[in-house]
Amino acid sequence: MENIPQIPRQMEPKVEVEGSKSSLWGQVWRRFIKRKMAVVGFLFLTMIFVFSFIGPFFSPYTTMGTNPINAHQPPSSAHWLGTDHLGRDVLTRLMLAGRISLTVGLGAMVLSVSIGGILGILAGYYRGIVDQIVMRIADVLMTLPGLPLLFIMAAIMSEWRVPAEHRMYIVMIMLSLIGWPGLARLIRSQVLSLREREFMLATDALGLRDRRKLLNHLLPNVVPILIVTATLSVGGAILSESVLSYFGLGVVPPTASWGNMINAANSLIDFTNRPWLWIPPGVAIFVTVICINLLGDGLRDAIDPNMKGR
Amino acid sequence: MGRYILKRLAYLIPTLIGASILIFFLYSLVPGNFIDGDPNLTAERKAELYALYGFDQPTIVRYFIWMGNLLTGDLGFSLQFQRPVTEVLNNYIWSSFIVAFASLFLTWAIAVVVGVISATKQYSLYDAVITILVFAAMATPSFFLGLIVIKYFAVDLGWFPAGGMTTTGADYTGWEHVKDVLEHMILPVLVLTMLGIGGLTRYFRTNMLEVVKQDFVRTARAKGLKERVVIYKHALRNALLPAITLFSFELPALFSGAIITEQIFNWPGIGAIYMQAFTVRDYTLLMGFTMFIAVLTVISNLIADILYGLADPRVRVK
Amino acid sequence: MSERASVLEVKHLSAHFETEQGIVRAVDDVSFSVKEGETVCVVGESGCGKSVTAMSVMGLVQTDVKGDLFFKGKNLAELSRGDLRRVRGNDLAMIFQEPMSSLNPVLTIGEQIMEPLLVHHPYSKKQARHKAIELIELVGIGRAEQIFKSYPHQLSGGMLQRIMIAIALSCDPDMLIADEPTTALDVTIQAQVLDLLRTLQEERNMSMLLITHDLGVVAEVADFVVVMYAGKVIETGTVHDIFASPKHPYTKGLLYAKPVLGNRTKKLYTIPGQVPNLVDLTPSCYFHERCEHAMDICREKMPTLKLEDRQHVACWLYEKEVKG
Amino acid sequence: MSQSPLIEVKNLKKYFTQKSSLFDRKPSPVKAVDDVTFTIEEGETFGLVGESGSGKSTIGKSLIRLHDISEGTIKYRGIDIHNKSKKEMRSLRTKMQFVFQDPFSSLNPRIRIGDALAEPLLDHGLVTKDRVRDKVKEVMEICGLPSYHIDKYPHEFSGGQRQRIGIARAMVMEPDFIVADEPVSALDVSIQAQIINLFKELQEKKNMTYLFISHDLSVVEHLCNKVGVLYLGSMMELTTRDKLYENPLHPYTKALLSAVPIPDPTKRRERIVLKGDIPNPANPPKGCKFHTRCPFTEDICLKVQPLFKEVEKGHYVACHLV
Repeated sequence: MENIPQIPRQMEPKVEVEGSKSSLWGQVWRRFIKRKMAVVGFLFLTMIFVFSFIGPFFSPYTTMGTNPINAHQPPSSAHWLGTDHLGRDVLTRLMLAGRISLTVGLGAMVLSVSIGGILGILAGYYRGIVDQIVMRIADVLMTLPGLPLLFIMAAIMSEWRVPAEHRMYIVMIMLSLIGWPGLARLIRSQVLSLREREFMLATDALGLRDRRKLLNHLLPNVVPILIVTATLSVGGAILSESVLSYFGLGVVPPTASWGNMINAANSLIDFTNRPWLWIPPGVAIFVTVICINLLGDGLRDAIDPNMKGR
Repeated sequence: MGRYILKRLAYLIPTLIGASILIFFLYSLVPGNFIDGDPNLTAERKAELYALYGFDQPTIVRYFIWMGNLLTGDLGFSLQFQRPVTEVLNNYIWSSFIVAFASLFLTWAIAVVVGVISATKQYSLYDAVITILVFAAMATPSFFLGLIVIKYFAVDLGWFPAGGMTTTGADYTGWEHVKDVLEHMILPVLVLTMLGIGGLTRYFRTNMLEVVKQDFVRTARAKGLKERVVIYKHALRNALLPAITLFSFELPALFSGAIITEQIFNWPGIGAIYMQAFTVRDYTLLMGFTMFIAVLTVISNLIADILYGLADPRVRVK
Repeated sequence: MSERASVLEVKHLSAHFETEQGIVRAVDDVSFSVKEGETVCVVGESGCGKSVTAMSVMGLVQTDVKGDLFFKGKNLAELSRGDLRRVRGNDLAMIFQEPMSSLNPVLTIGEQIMEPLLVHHPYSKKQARHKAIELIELVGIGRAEQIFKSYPHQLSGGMLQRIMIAIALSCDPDMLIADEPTTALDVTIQAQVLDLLRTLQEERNMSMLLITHDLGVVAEVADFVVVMYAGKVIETGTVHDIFASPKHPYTKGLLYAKPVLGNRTKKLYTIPGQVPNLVDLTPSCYFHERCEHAMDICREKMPTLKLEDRQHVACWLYEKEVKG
Repeated sequence: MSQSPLIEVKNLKKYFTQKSSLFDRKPSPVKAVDDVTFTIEEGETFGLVGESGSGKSTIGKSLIRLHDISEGTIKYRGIDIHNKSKKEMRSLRTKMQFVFQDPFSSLNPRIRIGDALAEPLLDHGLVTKDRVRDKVKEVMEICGLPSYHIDKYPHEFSGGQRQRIGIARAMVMEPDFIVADEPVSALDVSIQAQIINLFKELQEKKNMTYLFISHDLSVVEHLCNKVGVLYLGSMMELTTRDKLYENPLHPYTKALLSAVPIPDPTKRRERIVLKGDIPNPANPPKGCKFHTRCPFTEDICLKVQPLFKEVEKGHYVACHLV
């Protein structure tokens, strides 16, 4: 040990100066771009949104204008997707229906994620009685079979004589009442595991107030999971809305939704000879939900690479 | 062990009571009533029937009567069928059961094989195709899939009957009858399987990918075992372990009937009966059935824990 | 040390991994050899490539590995998957750092010990069972019958590592690779396991490749030492030479950074800065940023292992043309 | 000597009860900390040494009330911190802090380090908003972190740098007592040396008092001036650093010291290799807990738990034979 200089020259570590790229969401975006399937999903989804929300302005046909003379026309240059039993242009109705289905999907998501998220965070953070109550309610709600519960709510709400165009808000409420327990349970388990992480123990050691612990420390770590769960739940909500509307319990005519458009398949002739009436809305749902799932999956990998594929 | 199960059973009681309260009061809020629905009943006749079935009692009292009967196993009397609910259930549940059981078996068999293989062949073309199919299966609206299947396989190609359980009019017996039912089952089972296969395949694939990364799989390879043994003995056994709880959650689905698919294929299962009962507001049948499913769900949760405990030595052996 | 045949010769071993940030050269042109009955320690800090080197020898790395691995005459790098499998767990065995997670939680201990026996030898189940019980006793665990039937979660870390050793020694291998075998163990248990490894090695004249970051363990167990930094070998020599007269500044730094029982210093010698990022490293001596002897040549050209007295060192301080 | 010691721990006990699971009857509580008593003077570095299951981490966390205790008292400057209300405790928090072991999970990945360091100051109202950024830069420089890193996220730092951030966070409110729970065990040797030197510098500059928890006896020898040796929740030996390392009395301490591998091949000495494994903390051995592994066990050790007595001046041992 003889020739070791005792006081080493204190070397200045290499300076890596890449400030901008360091922002978290910049990183997420860079990882997201690499997931081709998710990007494709995202592009298709924007196309569907444009098709539904902006499409109708370009369509020559008025929305509600019925003229029975040219009813049941097969797809032609005038009506790309033919006309229905009231002579309305199916393509335009498909666009309008898209608006409703997408809005219901998003609305139901926002409601169920906010109810489920808030209750989940409170249950996970405060534990004790809060946790017991929330979880007990969630358990009871989850023991009941989903669909029957939807039928019951639809029947109860039908009595409120809600005008057709407001029916979709009812459907949103119904879907969120079914959706929130699952989300609450998921968020709660996430918060419980976060709470054990050392950086949360550090906030206890620092004596920070609850408000700051929740908002500055817990929430930013729950947000990524919320975003992914929210995205994926939109798909689920759209599917459920279409089931309800198909059975005449969700959005009811004359308001169009992809679900109740497929209802046209109930008459035997339309079912066999006029597939252009009920197949396009079904395909629209299918494509939209696939894109949402691809987007959600891509988001999950981009936001938190080591999050288990729930 | 017994003590634990008793504790868990006691733990379930409040959930079940909560469910029963929720079910009873939700149904009581539903507008309309079986008796009012029948146009050719005179006013007094209706009043008589109200008294007979106790509808004139306040809701709370009716709840306790219903609960009382429930505890003795009597689910009440179906107005529509004029028979005890249990009898109606027993009559229709089994036709739902055979379809649900067949599709459950198919879904799980395919999902395990496909999921595990696509996990071992990650980033291969096979895996990519499977992932897309999984996404597709998870994005299909159930009733639409039914319609499409009927349109092409039954109507256009005419390979299979479009609906119902037996060919109308032909009263086959014995083996002929079974063959006839089987033929009618094909399309509904196909639809139910396609609906369930997506999520389950992804579940097994993710589980397998998780396990293959573990240290003990590397140890198995270091022992010089064949890759096949490493994957299908060491990794698979650990990947399937959590699936046991998932399998027990399928229990209620076996009996609750697939309301939508049965409706589309007008398959005379309990699901279709539920829908029908709903339209005529036969509350006793509706409540009886919903409570039955709630009880099944709660029991299946318990079975899931116990099965997992038996399967996983880390829980079974202290 | 009489000139004994070398059991393992690693020649220009390289393992590169494609990552999102670029190609990580985890192991870059590493060469060393292990003689019969000798313990070679590969030492270095985390990220220096010592574990990847060990895993590459065993063929357990999921990326393409270049270079030759002569083990008892056969080049493992060229063996077919089947032949390599017949060597693994038989003539060449390995134990790992985390005993708690290295055993299958749902299979009994006995079953996991018998596996290599049944795969590599024509043992009947009964014979394998008997041999397994013998092995459990060999590694110093009492109540072997009961342990045979128990599950990994019922045993402590120390006992599980002994079971791993039992499994590794089941087919009487010529060489044992131990990847940080005692890092996860408490110090008193570590002493037991190191003792066990040394006695078993002497009894069976088995050569051992031990991977560690703890210089105390190296001094305790090693005959020959290979020091690695950022994927490259920077110094090799016998354990006495390396500890008595370390040549490479990094080796010196490592030796004097660790507080040693019994000789207290006021302030620990520290190697400033941290390990460079292994992605897109320009040809240079990778230690030049942290080395106080760094010269210009160190920043431009990569030094190669040169013989200096009885040790090999890769450092421009010792290159002939620079010193002259 | 100030009148009362900075930290006074008397008969500290902490029992964890496990939930009854599917198959075990009545799970016995785990005695993580079983009647431990010691004091820490101002400016002292108290070393707490022990293997896994010894309860050293639990004691560390109890000292700053990161969790509650089952029995006993913990006093900070005479104040019994475990029967203070949450509000009163909050103000005490500024006086004592904690450094965690794992640099990767002790920092919130979603918050820039500048904000993470400023937050406690703002939340306790110690510094006004406009001056907080300079105070943060100052504490970063003291801890060897160039202040231009202030707006970066934790994932942009190496393990060693993150540990410096953890220390800066503990220092920012200028406490006078820090519990460091194995702060260097997760780091490589060269980085470990940097952090150990930092701890020493901070102590000299700020007259800090440390509880330094570690399983590495050579690091403890370097840093601490008083050392307690724990085994299965009980204190085996407690004395000054010099006495412990030069004249260990308890067989367990002797075995621990002899088990540490010395990085010098010429010193390959005969060592005391303890037999058996560390017992399960859920049901520790009767009498002296160490008797199952002690080479000098006598029958008294099997029956009676030895008293923790002062065998020599300032040298406490819990062993019948000493």
